[in-house]
Amino acid sequence: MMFLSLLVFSPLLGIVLLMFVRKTDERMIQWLGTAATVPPLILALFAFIQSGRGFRLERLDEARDWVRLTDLPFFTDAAYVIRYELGIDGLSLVFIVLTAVLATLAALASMLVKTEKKGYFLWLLALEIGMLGVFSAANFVWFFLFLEVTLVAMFLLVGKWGGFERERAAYSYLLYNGLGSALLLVVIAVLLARTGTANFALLHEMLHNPAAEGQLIAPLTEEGRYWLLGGLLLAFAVKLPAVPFHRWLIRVHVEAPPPVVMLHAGVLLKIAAYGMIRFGVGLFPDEFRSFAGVLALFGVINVLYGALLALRQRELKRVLAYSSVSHMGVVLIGLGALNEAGIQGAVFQSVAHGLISALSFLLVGVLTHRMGTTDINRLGGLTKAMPLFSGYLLTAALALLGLPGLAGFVGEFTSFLGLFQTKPALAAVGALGLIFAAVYSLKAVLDITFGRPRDRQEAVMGWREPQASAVSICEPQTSGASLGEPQGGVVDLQGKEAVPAFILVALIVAVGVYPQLLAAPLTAVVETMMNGLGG
Amino acid sequence: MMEQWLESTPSWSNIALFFGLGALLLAVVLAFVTYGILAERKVMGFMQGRIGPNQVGGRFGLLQTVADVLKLLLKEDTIPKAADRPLYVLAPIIAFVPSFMVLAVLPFTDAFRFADIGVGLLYYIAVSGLTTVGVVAGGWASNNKYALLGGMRAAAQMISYEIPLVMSALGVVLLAGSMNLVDIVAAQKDVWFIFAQPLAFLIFLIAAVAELNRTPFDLPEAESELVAGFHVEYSGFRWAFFMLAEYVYLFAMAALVTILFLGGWHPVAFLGWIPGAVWFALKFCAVVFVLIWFRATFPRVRADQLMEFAWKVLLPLSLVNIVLTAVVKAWFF
Amino acid sequence: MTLSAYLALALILFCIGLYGALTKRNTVIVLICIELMLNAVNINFVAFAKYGAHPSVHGHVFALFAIAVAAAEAAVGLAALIAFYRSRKTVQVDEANSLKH
Amino acid sequence: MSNVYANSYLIIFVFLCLGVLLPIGALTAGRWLRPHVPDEMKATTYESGNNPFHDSRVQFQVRYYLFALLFVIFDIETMFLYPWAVVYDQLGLFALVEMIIFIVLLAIGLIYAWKKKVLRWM
Amino acid sequence: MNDVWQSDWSMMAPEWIVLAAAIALLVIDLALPSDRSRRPLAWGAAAAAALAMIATAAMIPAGSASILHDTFRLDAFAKAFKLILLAGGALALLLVAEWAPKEGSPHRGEFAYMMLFALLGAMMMASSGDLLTLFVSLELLSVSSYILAGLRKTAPASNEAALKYVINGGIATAIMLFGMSYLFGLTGTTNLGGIARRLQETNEPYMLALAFLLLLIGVSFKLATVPFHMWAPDVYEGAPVPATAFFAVVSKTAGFVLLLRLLVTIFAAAPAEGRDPSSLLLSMQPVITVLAGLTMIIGSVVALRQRSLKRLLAYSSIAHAGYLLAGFAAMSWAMIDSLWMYLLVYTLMNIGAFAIIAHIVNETGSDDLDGLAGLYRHRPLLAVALGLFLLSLAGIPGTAGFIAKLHIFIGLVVTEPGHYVLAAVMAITTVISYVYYFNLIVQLFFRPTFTAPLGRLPAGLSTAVVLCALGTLAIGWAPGLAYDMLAQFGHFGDFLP
Repeated sequence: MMFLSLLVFSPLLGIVLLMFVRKTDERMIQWLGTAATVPPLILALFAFIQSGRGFRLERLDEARDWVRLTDLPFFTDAAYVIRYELGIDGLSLVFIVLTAVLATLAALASMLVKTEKKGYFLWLLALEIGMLGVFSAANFVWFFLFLEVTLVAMFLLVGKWGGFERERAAYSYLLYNGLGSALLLVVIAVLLARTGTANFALLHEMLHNPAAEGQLIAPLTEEGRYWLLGGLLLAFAVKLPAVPFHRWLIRVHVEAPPPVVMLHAGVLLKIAAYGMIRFGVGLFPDEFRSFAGVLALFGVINVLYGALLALRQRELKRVLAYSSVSHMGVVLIGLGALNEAGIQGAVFQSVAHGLISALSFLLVGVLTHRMGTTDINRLGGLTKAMPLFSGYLLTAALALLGLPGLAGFVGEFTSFLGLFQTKPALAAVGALGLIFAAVYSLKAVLDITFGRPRDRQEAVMGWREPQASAVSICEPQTSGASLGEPQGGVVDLQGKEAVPAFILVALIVAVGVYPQLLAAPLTAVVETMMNGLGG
Repeated sequence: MMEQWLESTPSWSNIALFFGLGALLLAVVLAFVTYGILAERKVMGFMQGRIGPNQVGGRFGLLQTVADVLKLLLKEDTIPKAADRPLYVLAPIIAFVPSFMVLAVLPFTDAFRFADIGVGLLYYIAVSGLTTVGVVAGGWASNNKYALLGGMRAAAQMISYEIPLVMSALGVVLLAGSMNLVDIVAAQKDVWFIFAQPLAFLIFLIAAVAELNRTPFDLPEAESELVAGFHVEYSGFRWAFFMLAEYVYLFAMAALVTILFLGGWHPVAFLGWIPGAVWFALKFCAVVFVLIWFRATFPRVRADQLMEFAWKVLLPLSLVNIVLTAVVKAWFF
Repeated sequence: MTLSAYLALALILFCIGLYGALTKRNTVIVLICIELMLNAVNINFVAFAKYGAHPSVHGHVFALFAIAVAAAEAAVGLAALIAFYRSRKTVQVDEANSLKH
Repeated sequence: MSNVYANSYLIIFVFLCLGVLLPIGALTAGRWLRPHVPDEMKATTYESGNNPFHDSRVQFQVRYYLFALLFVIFDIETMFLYPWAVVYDQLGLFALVEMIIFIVLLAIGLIYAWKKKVLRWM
Repeated sequence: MNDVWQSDWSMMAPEWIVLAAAIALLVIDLALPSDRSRRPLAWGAAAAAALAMIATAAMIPAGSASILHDTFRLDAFAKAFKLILLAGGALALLLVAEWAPKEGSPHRGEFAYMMLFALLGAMMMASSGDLLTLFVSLELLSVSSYILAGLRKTAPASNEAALKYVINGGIATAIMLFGMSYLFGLTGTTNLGGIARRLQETNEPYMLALAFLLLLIGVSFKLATVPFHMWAPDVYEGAPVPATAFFAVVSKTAGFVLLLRLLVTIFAAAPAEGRDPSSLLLSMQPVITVLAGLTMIIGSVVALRQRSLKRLLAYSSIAHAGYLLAGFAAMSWAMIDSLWMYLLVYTLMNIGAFAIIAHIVNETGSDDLDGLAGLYRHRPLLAVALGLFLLSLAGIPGTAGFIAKLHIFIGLVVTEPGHYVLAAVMAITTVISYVYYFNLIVQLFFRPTFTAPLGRLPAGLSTAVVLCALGTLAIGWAPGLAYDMLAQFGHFGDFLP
């Protein structure tokens, strides 16, 4: 059964084909690059549907020998064998589908990227492989391996195709996430060294089955487990990001090209949530309990901090960036609640925020393209010129603030519900953030859509998009467009752009109206985890 | 006699004794130098069809050298202002001391000898090499262009010819199986090494002449080119010590050639009733004569010829000699 | 007694050499100091070979090899120094500073 | 036997002392006997009657150093040959082969220097 | 002496091949007229190294044995590390073949065979069972290396590099030799195994500790680790690029060979002051740990400021030496395995990087960072290859560097108690190293180009680059290839005599 490998590595086909396309043939590149994201989408949807019809996902597991670190006689046969292992459950499947969907949409939205398109799509596809792999891995080493693929791909995507301060953002991303990864690697190495395996299931067995504990290569003390979990949580907190570590996120959101941010905000941030649930709750349930309070506290801080700062921003990307911080706080809150509702809420929130931020940044991309700026001060009254766009933007804002019936609501509601059950006081404080969310999202969006343009002249004349000017150093300008008028003038969403936006809105509504869509595959997983937690 | 003393426990009386004997040898050597110089002048005079010294000390000028030495003793001692004073003063001593020290290991007869060390030959070579330092130091300390050039030339020459010298002596060591000079002489009881090692002997002799800075290899002191070489600035007794060192080396080298190749004190064939000391003296005188002869007959070589001869002819030849000797010894003995 | 005297001598020589090698500016002196250190090593080897707890001829052999290697190193060192002098007209170590950042 | 050893080196030491004493004695004696009339001109460096110019410690031709290097190398090589020669009788054929290899390597070194024109004096 | 004749000389086949090739090349170089190209000589030398590698590989199945009174050992360790040394040497020789400095390359013949001599020294070191052979072969390597560093006779930088190398190397040699003399004094033998055995009976802990530290300092020179790392950047920058590659790879490998052979063999069982821990080596573990940590930190932090590519790689190699030393400091069962793995990988990725840098230096005459700018635009394949090597050096998964680093990591935390601090330092310095490696990647892919486009990669360099890139990728994605080979060495069970 090669299904999962096929799923993860199918974009590779696109990469190979792209290599043979001439650099200048941008239409072909766009077409091929987008097409390459379709096979994983089909496969992911297929798996999703099948699992909804009762297909047992364990049957998709794959394993083959990869590295045999040692065959010293005093170790058991399976010790220190790192295998290539893929395997999914409901939790991963949700994220895989999210990834596949957003990847395709991002590829569609990438038509606005004009420079070095070939390289861009190569790395975009590599990023997709990495993300799919992260969620499909059933082995810690391979999880890490795919995680680092996304690191490199993101670095290049941000650093090369980003805005004016793109390299700074890329380095910022690299350093923070590198440190997180390094910490993660230490934890992985310790686990691998002490247990002799990196497979999730085996690890779980080793750590929890008293009988299997005898097979440990070296003992894992109680204290040691706390350190391991602490390391894990810290590593993922950097990648989430929790508040003291959030600066890289702001930079990346602001500087990265919008389609890449779709994937970044949509999927990459969620890897941290996934990791916390999968490894934190999954492997160290008992120890996790004592960290729950801290997590919840950080969650609340995130929510409030992000929301308050978002209030003060006058730049749409920055508003969205801080709102991401705020929303990832909700994920932490859900985890900190440490009950079924909380964890389910965390996952919901992850998916919902993935869809919403993807929509927002899709629109940001269009906005940048049309107006050359995302500065709220310079924009206003777009409803007249771009009614469709304004509608979508408003929908995104409403989803963002958690309007019932849209996806955001389900996640936030369940998460807070979970926390109210365990730590009502914290939850009450955190809920303030939801109110702020309403304020900042509406304020920003309404200013853009209905508000009076503050500096109309400049807005229309289009002040030069920094991205274009920065690129022009490397590439002789092919058209004079970016020097004068904003490209395309003030035109509403067009067919090709409206399709992804429409799909996203549809999904947001679908999840909001029919949460069972997500809850169904999750339930079993979450229940298993709750059993691990002992209730 | 010497053997008993050597085997007695070291003590102060031993030191005194050795001191006395050493002083005796010193006297002998000084006497040799005195009359060696005279002999050289006489022989060269003879070869050039003139008389040589014949005024001071009778018809043969027997006191000529003594007078020369006295003159040197009374000469004013000048040290150039530009010179490096301590080194300038030290240089002649550095040059002289090793020349005398090497005598300690040379066995003149089986009775008349001094130190008996296993690495005698190596000791000779090592200590004699130190003189180069004195020569270079003298040339450098004088701060004079001629002197420096002479000193450098001397150093280059001495180190270049030391290699073939050492390598040719290796043939002798191979045959004798020892570096102890007494053993080497003993090994020549039947066959002198000049016959067993003719090639080595030739190389050794040539290299020895060069080491002694004598014609035809006297470039460091070539009067016509360098005024007087490394000791231009020296006068009086300081200069005398450079000269003394040179002639003591003449003594030592002649003795070494005798020991290594001419069978030391061993007699010729049936003439065993003549004492070893006489034999040694005879061979020694013969070597000294040959060296004087060289001086009278050979023209001086050019600097480039000198150096290239050492490295391109003597060195390969001595390597060949070593291999040949070793192979022959492995095959036939 | 004898042994420790030799060892002390060697140690002192070694330290002098090390001090000189690390502090002197003139490369020739530095090279000589290195030779000094190597000679201290030879004293050690020969002393141990003669008076050590387990006397053995290996010490002499080692000393011989050390001498040879020291010679080779000195030869290469001088060659490097000459080449350096030709291009920079100095033999001071601290003037060998063109390779800094 | 060890007495012979010690006495031999004692003798060498004595010779060293004698060798040092003689020049010191002779030079001291000379100091009493010889005249001492210092003069500015006497203390100048001799340059065949010309006034000395420049410092004489000039940079030397590199070939001097090259020969010095060659000397160091070959002199050390002989150091290996001597012990070998002394015990050659006891070692037999193997030592011969080994030493021939050694000498051939040495010869290659010499040929190398020759070919690279190191041995050219002028 | 009969046993000398009857020794199994075929065990030295790789050494014979290298020696014979070196001498043959020397003679050929002398005989060839001076206007003939010396390029084939370097190719020949590379072929000889490859041949010796085959010979070594052919001997893998044989058990361990020793000849010449245990001065020459052929155990799994020797074979394994000789393979790496020979691979590194052969690849570096490919660089030599294409060496084309601005002033012309009059000494390419010398370059080839001096490198072979150095390689021979390194190989002998891997096989040494005796202090004497260890020392002599180390010096063969060192002295040849000094010459290699100074081969650009008319370039002041090269002269300076050679001079610094000689001085520092000489001091280190003397220090190490001083330590060896104490070892000899304590035991009266120079055989490594013999020393180890006799040391168990000695009761001179201070002298022994002194000897250990002296040896460690001496070895740290070869490794270019703290406290003896300062020579490396200057020498790496000044030396010709192929020589730099050789130092960075072969010399470093040889240094670790020395470290293991010398310190582990001798001190693993040597008594220490006090009975706990029982072995001197273990009681010195904190010292080594601190040195490893400092090396990693200094190497990676100082590398951040470099503009010269060679200098940057020099500091990076210091950092890598720190990682390796950390693997050594762990002293786990995985120690030799992980060092072997790391060195193998390190050889591939480093030579690959140096090959491309060699091309840039050949073409532009400078090794400034700017030379990389916009390489992707006119030589995309080259840029991608260099990017791959840099990612591997940074230890990004998917490349060989990750696997090797992971192995060392595991070694660090597998012991009880684990070296968590060292592991953390290693992790953090790795992240710091991301900055300068990615800085190069930024230059490669993001920056506009200022220089004239580079010419095509010559045959030797492209061979090296292709081989290294394939190796880096293959080990990155299918580490089993390398681990299968490693398994043949039986985890170096016969390492201790």
